[in-house]
Amino acid sequence: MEFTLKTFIFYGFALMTVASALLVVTVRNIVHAAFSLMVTLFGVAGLYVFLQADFLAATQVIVYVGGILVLILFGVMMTSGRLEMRIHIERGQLLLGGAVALALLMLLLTVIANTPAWKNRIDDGTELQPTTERIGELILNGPFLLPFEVVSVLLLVALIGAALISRKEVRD
Amino acid sequence: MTVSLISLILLCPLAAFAVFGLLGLVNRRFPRQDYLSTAAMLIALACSFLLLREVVPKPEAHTVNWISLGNVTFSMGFYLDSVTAIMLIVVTLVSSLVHIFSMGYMHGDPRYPRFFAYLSLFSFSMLFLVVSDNLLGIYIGWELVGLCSYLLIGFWFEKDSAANACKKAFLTTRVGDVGMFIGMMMLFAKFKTLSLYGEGGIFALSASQLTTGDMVWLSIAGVLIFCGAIGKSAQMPLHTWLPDAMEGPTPVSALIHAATMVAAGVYLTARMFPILTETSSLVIAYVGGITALVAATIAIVRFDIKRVLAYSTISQLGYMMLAIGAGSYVAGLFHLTTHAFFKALLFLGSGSVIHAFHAMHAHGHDDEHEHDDSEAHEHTHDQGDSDAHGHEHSEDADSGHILGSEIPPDQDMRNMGGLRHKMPITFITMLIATLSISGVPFIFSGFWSKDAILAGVLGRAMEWNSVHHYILFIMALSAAGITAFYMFRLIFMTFFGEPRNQEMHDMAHESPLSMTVPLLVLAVLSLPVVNTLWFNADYVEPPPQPHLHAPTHAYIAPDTKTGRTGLALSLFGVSEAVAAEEDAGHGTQDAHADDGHHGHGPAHTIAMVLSICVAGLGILLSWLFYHRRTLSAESVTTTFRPIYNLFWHKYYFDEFYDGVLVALTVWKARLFAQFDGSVVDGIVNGVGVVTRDILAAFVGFFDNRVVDGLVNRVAQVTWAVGGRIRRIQTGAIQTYLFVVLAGIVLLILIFRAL
Amino acid sequence: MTLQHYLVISAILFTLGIFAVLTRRNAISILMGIELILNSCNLNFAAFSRFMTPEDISGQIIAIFGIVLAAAEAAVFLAIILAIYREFGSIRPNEVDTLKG
Amino acid sequence: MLLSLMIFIPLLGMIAVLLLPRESEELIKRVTLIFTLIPLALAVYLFITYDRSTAGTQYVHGPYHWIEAFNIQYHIGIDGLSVTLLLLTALLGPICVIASWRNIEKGIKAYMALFLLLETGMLGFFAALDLFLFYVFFELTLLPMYFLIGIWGGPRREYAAIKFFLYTLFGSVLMLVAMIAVYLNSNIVNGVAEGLRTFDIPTLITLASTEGHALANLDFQIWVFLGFFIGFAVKVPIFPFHTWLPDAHVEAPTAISVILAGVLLKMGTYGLVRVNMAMFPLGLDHFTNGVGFLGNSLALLGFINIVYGSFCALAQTDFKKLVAYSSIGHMGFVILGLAAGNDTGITGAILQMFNHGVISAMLFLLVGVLYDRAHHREINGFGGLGTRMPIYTGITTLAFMASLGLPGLSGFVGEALSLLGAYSEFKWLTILSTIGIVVGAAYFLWTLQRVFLGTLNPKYEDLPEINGREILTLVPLAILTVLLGVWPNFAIDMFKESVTNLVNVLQAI
Repeated sequence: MEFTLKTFIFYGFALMTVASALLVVTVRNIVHAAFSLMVTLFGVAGLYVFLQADFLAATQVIVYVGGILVLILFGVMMTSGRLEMRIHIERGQLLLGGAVALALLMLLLTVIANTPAWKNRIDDGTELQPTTERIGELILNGPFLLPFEVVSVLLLVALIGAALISRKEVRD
Repeated sequence: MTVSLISLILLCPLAAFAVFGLLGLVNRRFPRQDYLSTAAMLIALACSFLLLREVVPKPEAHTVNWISLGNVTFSMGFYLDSVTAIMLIVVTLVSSLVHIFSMGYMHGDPRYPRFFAYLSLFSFSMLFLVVSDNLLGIYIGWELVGLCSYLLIGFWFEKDSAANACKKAFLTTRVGDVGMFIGMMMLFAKFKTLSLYGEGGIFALSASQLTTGDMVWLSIAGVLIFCGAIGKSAQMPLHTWLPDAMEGPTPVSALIHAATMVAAGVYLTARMFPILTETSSLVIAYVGGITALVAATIAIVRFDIKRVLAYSTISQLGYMMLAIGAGSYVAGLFHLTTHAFFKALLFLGSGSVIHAFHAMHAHGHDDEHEHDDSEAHEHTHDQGDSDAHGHEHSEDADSGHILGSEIPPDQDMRNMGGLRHKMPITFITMLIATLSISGVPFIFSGFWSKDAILAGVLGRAMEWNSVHHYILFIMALSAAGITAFYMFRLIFMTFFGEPRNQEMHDMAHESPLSMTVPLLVLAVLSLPVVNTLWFNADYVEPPPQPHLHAPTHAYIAPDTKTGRTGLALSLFGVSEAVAAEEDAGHGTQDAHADDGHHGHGPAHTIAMVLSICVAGLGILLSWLFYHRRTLSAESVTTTFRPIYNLFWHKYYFDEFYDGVLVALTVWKARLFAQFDGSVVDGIVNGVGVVTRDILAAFVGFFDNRVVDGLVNRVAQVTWAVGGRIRRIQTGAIQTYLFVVLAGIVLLILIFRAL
Repeated sequence: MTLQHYLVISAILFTLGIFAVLTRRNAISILMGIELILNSCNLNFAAFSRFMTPEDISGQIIAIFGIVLAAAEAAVFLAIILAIYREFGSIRPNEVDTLKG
Repeated sequence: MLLSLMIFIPLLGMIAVLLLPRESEELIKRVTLIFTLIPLALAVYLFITYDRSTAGTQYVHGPYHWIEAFNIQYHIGIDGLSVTLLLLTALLGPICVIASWRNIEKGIKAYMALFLLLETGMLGFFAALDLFLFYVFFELTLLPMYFLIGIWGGPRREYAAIKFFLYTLFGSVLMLVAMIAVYLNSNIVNGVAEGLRTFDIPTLITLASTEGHALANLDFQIWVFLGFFIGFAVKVPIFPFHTWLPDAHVEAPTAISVILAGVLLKMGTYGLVRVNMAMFPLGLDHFTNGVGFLGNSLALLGFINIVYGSFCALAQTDFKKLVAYSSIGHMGFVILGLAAGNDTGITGAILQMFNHGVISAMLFLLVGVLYDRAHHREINGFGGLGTRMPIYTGITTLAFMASLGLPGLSGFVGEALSLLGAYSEFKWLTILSTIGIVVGAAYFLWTLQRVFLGTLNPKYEDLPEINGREILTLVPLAILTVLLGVWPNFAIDMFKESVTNLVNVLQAI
């Protein structure tokens, strides 16, 4: 494999993603964790660009970073008192969880490595093509119209539900 | 023309009732319901007279399909012959008079409009019954008059006695009706129709299809249909409701329980005349005869003026049944007609008397001058009768008291006496009716009709040489004598002698015009000449009886002719001439007659002489007992104490029914209900419980029978294991998730390894 | 860059997410773990789309749906967290054990 | 199409009601009323335009494939019997809504929604021409009924609701088994399977009388007959499956009692006619004209129902329970008439079904009126109400008289025809059944006396008279009662041809 600038940047993004994800699960300060998550999300967005998915990348940044992360930060601020800012982890749980996670990782890696169809599969080398138009076509005028509408309703319902649940006074 | 006349006759009263019913839904009243109903009745009366001239003597029928099924059709229709026309006259006439009478009698009652509405409904039902040409139609009218009777007996339903009486009346007659319905089912199963007349009617079919082998069946069917008449016409043993029915307002008693509805049974039996066999005829005759005698004996000892009349009605209805059972069709119907008028007159007369006493009560207790009848009734009811009692038979009256047959003081003859000066019109008219019912000869209609029946029965007895009919004749004759006795007892106790209750006597007064006019009209109607206007011997022809076979040695005489000659007598008033004429008529008509018929002419004469004798005897005895008082009722009573008790307790019918039949039914109902609640439902619930607890039950079984300790051990183990396993349920989601994931990893590993 | 590169990154993200979900004692941290898992899935979709069916971009659309779902999920999750916080005064999952047997 | 519209409009109404806010109770009631009035209008239209001269099904919609794998179809249509009962159902719908206007205090929204669902189930049941669809609608009525009794009922509502539910479920499980047996055998001719299996009722009826077809086998018919019979017998209810009825009636709210007596019971007898009699004439024959003890068993059950129900009613002191037991008695006449198998008997039975629906609905409404005022139903606790509530007394008397079979009112015609028809077949049982007529009169008159006659109980001196809304619910029924009593051909015309058809099938055996 040629080690070009592109490859370098790819590895950079990959490293950024994985490392920040690791931070997300390890740092004790929840606010720090949230910011690490932001970095992870940016990393994934970068990887999307490498996958020729410009629209997806943009969505990732806008929705995740702009929406979900802010939501999480709000959640942190509303629930945690000053003392709750730190995350406590019990040792036993840590070990058990780590073991399972590790086992899972090994399993996944084995699968990835051993599936013949996936082995050394490379892309077709096309340059970045704008996908927005095609996606728009598919979603609004194609086979994905119904799922799209369903998902819209779902989102709406979820938001209404969320608003309902989090209201202060609960009716009997 | 005929159809529209009949429709008018039926629809007028119905409309009068409908106005009441529909306005009642919105809690309104027609301002003058009484005028409306009376006018409707008068129109019907006029139409009936028109119809009499229209139809008679040619019978006419008009039918429409009422229910049409695949193979069967139930039709509804009119059948008009002379009998129908006469019945229409009788019903509309009496009904109109009672309407008018009620305007005075019921005045001031809080439910005054309703009373007239009910009367209208009754008139409609009764007329419907009369004109129907098929059994189903008759049954419909039959039940509807029963309903009206129920409503009217219970008109003053605040009184418990009235509430009881109306229920009793409906239920008792319904028992008979069920018999009638079974009879209808039998006929229907055989002939597939319930129409009576015409080609496909029951009469034509029974005449053409039935053989001698069917006679038992036909007799049973006939008797079952007659059961309906037993109920409606208060024959033995279903007569007990009629005396109680006197709880209703007196005009109702006059209209329904004397003149029309109770006579419907006789009418039905007469209608069924063509399918009667000799057995069913005999049953009918015996029921009638026994009823006539028994009811008459009970009437002797009553003190309630209305009850006397009620038992008298039962007795007279028995007479009519006897006539029809003995084949004297025309005589029976003639007696029905005459009885309707004079008995209505008697009841209205007694109503007039009661009204006079009533008013006294209203005055006596409040200062109001309005006569509030229901209020008066409550007063009388509350007051009871013990204080107001006369001196006679007080201990027996007390036993009556215990039995619950309290006599309202305004109806108790022991409070009356000497009223003839106070109420002259009432007295005169009632006297006419009494003379009529007692069979005082020649100028009163009752004599002719009763005489016709007696002659008819005796005639048949002589012709058939039948012991049964001789017995029946003696029964009828004794009943006639007793009737004369107790009717004059009533007159003497009420109108003659000294006032027994001075306070009440002082208050009594003659009734208003609206009440006396109907009395006068009815008095005129109790004269035989008037009756011949519609009851004309020329067109009342008995129908043939194809299934009635005389004993082989006897000759079948159309002894129903006797009835006709009786009428002829009434018309001309010359008995010998007509007797001769009748004899001659027989000679020409039945040229082949054998010696049996020679007894017929004599039968008539004998019957007439005997009937005059017994009537005279009855009146004489009555006079001696209750007016001259040369004979003492008390001493006779003491001498014949057991018989007196039997009469006083009405042969213990009520006690038997209440104590045995009603109690048995209620007991059975309780039993069934308990069975339903405990056994049937118990089984159901049991199954439910068993199914639910099947494991527990199984364990229990194991526990008891197998090894107690082992089971306990099992339980302990289960408990312990449960306690352990319970801990797995930490409630922490993460633990669950952990287990799930670990499980997934393990599973994948295992299956990959394989 | 082969498909396996992306898959490995995705697998790591997934495992880290699982780890967070299993071990963290704070509901919001768990939410973050879940977000990681969802991201790894989306990444997988995009990668497979690119490598297995280059002409078709359905995988990307599914990934977009995934993002929407994640957003919805996050909203509901946080709402629930707020409700629980009000009810129990804590958002530590091991203190919320009403289901405990 | 019209028929489908009629069936599913209440369902639409249910959705509409569910979308309305729970606070706007008046609006909910009005919407429900409208959505029950539309089916009524359609039912009246169907009733008028129905072609009375043929026996065939009309207004057929379908068949459309529904569950293709099992050849289950959406197939509906009506014959004379169905259209009569549809009219009854559609009529009772708005009446019950009006009757519930003030009495339902909690959860009016859920109540009305469930009621509309129930109406869809009932209407669909009477129109279904596919056995599976038939079953689905049958079960569809069960669930709302369970909740309607269990939530809005009296003090022992849970017990009654569960009892009702389990009982009916027990019956319908047997019915399901029988149904599946029919389905599995529906393509077997002379022991060889050919063609598709089917649930289609008209097809099955034809097959069941085809020589050599598995469905035409006597033993098979007997067993399947029994399966269906028990299913329907629970619903009718026929002794000894009747004990759910008094409990359910006593606990259910007024309107639900009305539906229960007016329509649900008819579902049982309708099923008997539609499935047991039309589809398994051989099986029926075995239980009506057969030999030995079982030979008359259907008529015997009818007789037991009549006499047993009447006597039980006589012993009741709870007004509503009395009416419930009287229902058992009156349904006995239906069974007796059906068992007769001739046109008089069957016509009488069907007429009695309709009449009983109308009359018992009136009776339960009347009991409800009294209960709303006095808050108890103990017959002996009243007395003399006739002076206080004359209109109420009048209407009650009318209903009682109709129920005890007074001629001129509808109850008589059905009873009389049933008995007349039955007498030709079962002499003694019919004669004994007439005991029911007397006892029927006895308990109604006794009740009338205890509640309305006599002196007024001072406790009820201020009892308000029946109000306009209540009269509104009763008047249509009263009119029908009188109309059918005077002119029964009005209804008989509708199903005359269907009955003739059925009788021909039965007598061909």
